[in-house]
Amino acid sequence: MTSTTTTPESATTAVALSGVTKVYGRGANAVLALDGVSLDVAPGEFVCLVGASGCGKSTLLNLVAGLDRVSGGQIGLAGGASPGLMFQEPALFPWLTVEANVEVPLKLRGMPRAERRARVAELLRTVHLNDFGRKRPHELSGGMRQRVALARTLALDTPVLLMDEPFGALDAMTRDILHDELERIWSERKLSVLFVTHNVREAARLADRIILLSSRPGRIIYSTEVHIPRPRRIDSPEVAAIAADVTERLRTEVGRHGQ
Amino acid sequence: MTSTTTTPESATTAVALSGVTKVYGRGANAVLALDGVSLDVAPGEFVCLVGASGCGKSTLLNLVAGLDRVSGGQIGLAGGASPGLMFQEPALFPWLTVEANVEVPLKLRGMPRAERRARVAELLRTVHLNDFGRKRPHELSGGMRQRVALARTLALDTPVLLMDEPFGALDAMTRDILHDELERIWSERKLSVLFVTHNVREAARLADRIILLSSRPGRIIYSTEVHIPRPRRIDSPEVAAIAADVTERLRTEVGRHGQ
Amino acid sequence: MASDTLTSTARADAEISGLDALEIAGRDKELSRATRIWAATWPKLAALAIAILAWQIVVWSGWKPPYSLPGPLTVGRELVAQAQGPQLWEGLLTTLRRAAVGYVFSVAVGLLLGLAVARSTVLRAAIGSMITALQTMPSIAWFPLAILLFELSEKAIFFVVVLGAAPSIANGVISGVDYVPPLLLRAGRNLGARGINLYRYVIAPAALPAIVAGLKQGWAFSWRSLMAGELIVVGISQTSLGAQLTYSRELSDAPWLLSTMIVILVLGLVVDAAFGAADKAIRRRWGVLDQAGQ
Amino acid sequence: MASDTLTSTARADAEISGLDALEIAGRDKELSRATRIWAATWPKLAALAIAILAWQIVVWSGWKPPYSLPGPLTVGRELVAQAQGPQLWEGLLTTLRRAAVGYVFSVAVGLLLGLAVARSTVLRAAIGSMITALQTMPSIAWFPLAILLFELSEKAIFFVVVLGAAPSIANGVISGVDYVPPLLLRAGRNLGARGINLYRYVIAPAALPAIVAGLKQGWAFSWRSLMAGELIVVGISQTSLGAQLTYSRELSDAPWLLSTMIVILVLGLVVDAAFGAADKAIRRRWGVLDQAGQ
Amino acid sequence: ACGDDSEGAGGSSGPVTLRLGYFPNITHAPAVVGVEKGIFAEKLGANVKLDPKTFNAGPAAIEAVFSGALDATYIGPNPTVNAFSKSKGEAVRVVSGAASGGVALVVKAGINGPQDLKGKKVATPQLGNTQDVAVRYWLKQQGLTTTKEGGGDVKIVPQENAQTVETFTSGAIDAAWVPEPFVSRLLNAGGKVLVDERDLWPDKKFVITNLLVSTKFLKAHPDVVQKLVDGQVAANEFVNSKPEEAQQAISDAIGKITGKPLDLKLIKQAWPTLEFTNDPISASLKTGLDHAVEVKLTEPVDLKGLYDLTYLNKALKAQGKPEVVQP
Ligand SMILES: Nc1ncnc2c1ncn2[C@@H]1O[C@H](COP(=O)(O)OP(=O)(O)OP(=O)(O)O)[C@@H](O)[C@H]1O
Ligand SMILES: Nc1ncnc2c1ncn2[C@@H]1O[C@H](COP(=O)(O)OP(=O)(O)OP(=O)(O)O)[C@@H](O)[C@H]1O
Ligand SMILES: [Mg+2]
Ligand SMILES: [Mg+2]
Repeated sequence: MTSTTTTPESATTAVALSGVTKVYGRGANAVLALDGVSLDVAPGEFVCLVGASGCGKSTLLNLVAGLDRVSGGQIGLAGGASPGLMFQEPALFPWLTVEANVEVPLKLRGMPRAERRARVAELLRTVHLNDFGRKRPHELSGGMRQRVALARTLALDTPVLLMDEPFGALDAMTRDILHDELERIWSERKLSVLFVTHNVREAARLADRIILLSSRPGRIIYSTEVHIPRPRRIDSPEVAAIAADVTERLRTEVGRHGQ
Repeated sequence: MTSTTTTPESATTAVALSGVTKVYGRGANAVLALDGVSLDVAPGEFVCLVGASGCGKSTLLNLVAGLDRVSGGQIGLAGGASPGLMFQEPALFPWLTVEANVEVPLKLRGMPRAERRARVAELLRTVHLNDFGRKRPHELSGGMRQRVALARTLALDTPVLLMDEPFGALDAMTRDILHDELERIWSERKLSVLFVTHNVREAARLADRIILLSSRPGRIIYSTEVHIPRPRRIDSPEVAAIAADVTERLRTEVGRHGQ
Repeated sequence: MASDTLTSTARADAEISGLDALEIAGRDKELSRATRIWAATWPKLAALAIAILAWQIVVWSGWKPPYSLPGPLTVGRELVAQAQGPQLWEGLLTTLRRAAVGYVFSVAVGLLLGLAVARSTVLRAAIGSMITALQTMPSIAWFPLAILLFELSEKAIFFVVVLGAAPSIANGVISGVDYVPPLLLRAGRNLGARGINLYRYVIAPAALPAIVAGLKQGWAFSWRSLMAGELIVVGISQTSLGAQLTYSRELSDAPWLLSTMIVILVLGLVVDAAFGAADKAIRRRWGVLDQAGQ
Repeated sequence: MASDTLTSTARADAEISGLDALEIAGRDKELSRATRIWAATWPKLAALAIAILAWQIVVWSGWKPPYSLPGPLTVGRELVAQAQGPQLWEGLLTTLRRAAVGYVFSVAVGLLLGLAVARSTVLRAAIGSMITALQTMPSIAWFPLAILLFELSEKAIFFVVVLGAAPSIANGVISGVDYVPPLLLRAGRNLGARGINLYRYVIAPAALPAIVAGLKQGWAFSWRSLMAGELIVVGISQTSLGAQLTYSRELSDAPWLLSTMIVILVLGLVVDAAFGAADKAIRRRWGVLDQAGQ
Repeated sequence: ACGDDSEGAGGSSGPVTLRLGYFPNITHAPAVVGVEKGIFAEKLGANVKLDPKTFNAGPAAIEAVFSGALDATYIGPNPTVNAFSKSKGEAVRVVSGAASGGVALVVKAGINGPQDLKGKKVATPQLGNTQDVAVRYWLKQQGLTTTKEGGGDVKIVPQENAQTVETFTSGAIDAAWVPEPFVSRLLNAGGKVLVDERDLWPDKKFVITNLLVSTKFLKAHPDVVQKLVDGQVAANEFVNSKPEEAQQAISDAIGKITGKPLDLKLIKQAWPTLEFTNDPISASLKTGLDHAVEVKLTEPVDLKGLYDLTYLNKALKAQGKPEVVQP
């Protein structure tokens, strides 16, 4: 029950977590989802979070996004703006068309109509859904919904982006293309990204730094910087090497838990 | 608007699709999701379906499961029992605990209480969620929900299993473990499996046969048998070779569509 | 094995009835417009025919004397006679005007009250349970207060109508807001919707089905309250449906009473059609109506 | 930048009010039981105090003569006097018994009707819209029919109550069934739930929130119909709350009327508490109540 | 246990149930007293079971008679005429009177004559009912116009009696032409009597309550009807000879039904304005109807056959009392 959001230590930190703890439930049923997680994301840094299923990655993103209260520790955000979060589920509004879904954050920012239209069209082009603007979420396939959610999150235009398995439902090709798009946007807009993924190669492909979370309680057990020069290719040997390293660590960790 | 379910040509076919076509919507908005798909799954065969996002894989599974009507063509199922389908979304019942969710198909089969309990416990152990039986779906992480859905589908005990990206939200380690479990159950129970995935390596790891679907309209463009002896390992060079081949074909296909 | 399969197919087809049929309603789409209209109309006509026939048979059986239970023909003639005179139409007009005004007030009050209670924990604890309690208070209990406050004006009627209908609408709103999926709330907040915007962009549309259900119940409450409330000021200068309903009863004029009831039922059907259309539009948007795809 | 952040934090905290506060209600869990009870109670007490005070002030102002608008003290004394005699309790008992029986009937009829209409396309087309129309029919219109069918027995009262409440409950069921998420329906069917089992395992629980909302509205309708219906025949030596309400009004006994209204309101509060508890249990199960964790 | 399932016009064999309706109201004093004091039960004898039902207003009682749920009821002149005319003279017969008088025009202070009513609002219990007709006819005689819609020199505002007290005290109406006990109640609320309706009638008599039986029951069980009328005569005897006891009985009966005894003071106050007579005063009913036709509130109604006073006259004769004229 300590305070939540404070100023990060310095202007060189976009997101600062110090000793963040999160407990769900009470008493005998309490689940310690996160235990003393400290982590700084520098402005413009791309951080990937990897960890076993149920280790607290989504919880962490929710806390940073301010959608949940920490049970202990502090989270600091630079610049005032709250970060944009792409949820693990698409979380689209079923009563709106694809276009309208993507338009919501723009409307909420008070962007004029004409500009909004252009931006929506551009975003839908980015996720390769330009033909589907008039459809409703229930008329889309799983991967299409995920891409709409991506477009909607990108429409937020926040300096900090939190992404929870954004490409989990996509085939390898589409994913590759979106990796390129995301990397382009990230470098153009100088975003700070906190990116959850199960695909270790994807992490190696995108990240400046990969962070490994342990399971119940979630703790940072490993952190490595990725120094492969960009542009990278997901099937390059350097990426594979990093991926192999992280996979090995992950295997040890999961093995330790007897899974 | 032709007939739907008929007898497969011979007893050596568990699932038989012939010229299956599916159109969503009407008039100008009509989407041709599947166009003349013919496919036989032999009893005990493990078939993996791969294809770009939105190419009609989920549609196909829904048709085989009898949850939608075909617009043309025929689907035949051997043995009378309708196949078990694991949906792309977890589709858990939010009002039931994890245990109760898994118990539903057993109850519907009229299994006695004691036996049911034992079976539920066993299934939850299979998906490594034995400690979470009393939780409700909203208290689980995304990957955990997916595993509950898997357990629930396995509880169905049908000879034909349809799985729509069952491991999409799982980390590599948990996924590996579940690959082993699934393979064990498949060979023990002599299941016929139609398995949708985006992970080509996963397909090569599991499949007897990999089938590639093109996008809009969905058509079978490539089919290859995987002759690697089991048990296989996902990081084995043979699996990687098959995966590379399929990826290449997929890339051509997706490229052809300008994505 | 072949026969096995065939059996299963037959079973599956037999099972595709009722709700299941609804679910695969996609194939209806191919049917022509005329066919669909006919499909929606014949059951209504059949129901009407059956109802009238049953009624006529009971009358023919001589179970009750005709002055107690007049036949469809008598009532029909009465209805025609009524329809030719000005009284029915004047009354109808007055009542409809009052219903419209009263309902609009009720909706405004109900929506605001519902939102306020749903939004504020303190308000909910304070007056939340009062809403249902108010709903159960019969209209006549409010008459003295209405007269005290508004004397014999139409305002007194509206007062009774609003007290009758607003709680029901508020309850719809509260129940709708309570069941907004948390994930959508979070999504909305993360997209920058706060305060009123969260309501506008997320909560209101997500709660819409329940709100429409509440509005429908509220209409029934407001109409019933109106029928009672119209007796507060009878004939000050005009007749009304509520007065006609009571008078026909007081005059023991069964054909008149029944024809007035028919008028009320017809109005109810018209209003239901409006609500039905709204509901259908929402369901189509949400993808729960046409459950064929997905 | 530091100040920027602080500003944002302050804003965020200010915004965490109302529904947002509800959403992060998780922290309430750490509060003690006593604190939570107090938090739920004080707003009610405050609301009550404010209401009584306002009432007393209006009375003191001399706006209306005391026989027209008695003060809280007079009404309180009346209530105490009533509570000491047997009549109030006898009437209450009679009415509650009738309410219970009538409501149970209404629920049975309403659920069956709702399910039938929701399930069958033909039935829906035939009588679906009739349900709302029936709902709008005032109770008094049914009195002649009730007497015709059941003479002057309690059955006539139940008839009026059921006709008042069942449509509302049926509407709740229909609206609930209509909005069952298609994905869950499909999941249920794939798991082997057909026909009645699909209702038992999927549709009924999924529609539960809407059904409970309908049951709540139905209670209000049944109670109001009962208050009116109890006048069809007033037992020769048996009093009822409905009779007391009407007679207190006919006798222009304002303190009595008000004390009867208070009794009705208190009953309404009790019933609402029951519904509230049911609703809260459902919301907790569904994970929409404790929206802290998602 | 219905009276109508045993056929035969002669006498009744076997036990018969008589379902008798009345209002717990001062104008129904003979009925209340007759039931409360066991007078009906005594006269009906062991072979007839009395099943009393109370009503709050006329329509339900008539509906019950029409549907065969009630065999006889005490009721006002208005529902009587309605029941007779709507059933084309089939359903009901008046077999006795019960009460007369008890109606007055109560006005606010400051209104001292008919002319003062100009532009004022006058309440009546129901459009076209006895009191409504009376006030319109009276105003017409005073040279004041009224309309059905509430226009004219004097605005007639039909409303429930219960509401009249509310509207009178709140000042929404200026006068009311109502029956007891509302007259007394309005007087207690600061009104005064401008017209006592008795003064407008010959012999100061006009019907306010009479006893109605269903024709079917009358045909099936004339002997029971005779006993009922005997009871009515005896009840009136009791009411007139022991007013104190009758008043107490009414107060208690109302208390049992409504949960609160009626204020004895109010009953005593209203008592002198009423006369409990067995004469149904058929002439007043007829005249009232003529007036209604004259003020264009109803079409003429043929009342021939409404009264069947043979039973009453038999009862009166047996007691040595003067008989009433059969109209
Ligand atoms: N209910 C529906 N109404 C209209 N169109 C639909 C509907 N469901 C699916 N479609 C369309 O059918 C096509 C195939 O969808 P489907 O869900 O089968 O794709 P998929 O192969 O499963 O894709 P993914 O890998 O993204 O899940 C898509 O273009 C989609 O837009
Ligand atoms: N609302 C909640 N109530 C109770 N426990 C919860 C809640 N949400 C999450 N948890 C628990 O917290 C832990 C971490 O969950 P979280 O969703 O953060 O996992 P994750 O790392 O995102 O997993 P995945 O990769 O499967 O999505 C899990 O053990 C889960 O059961
Ligand atoms: Mg997660
Ligand atoms: Mg899919």
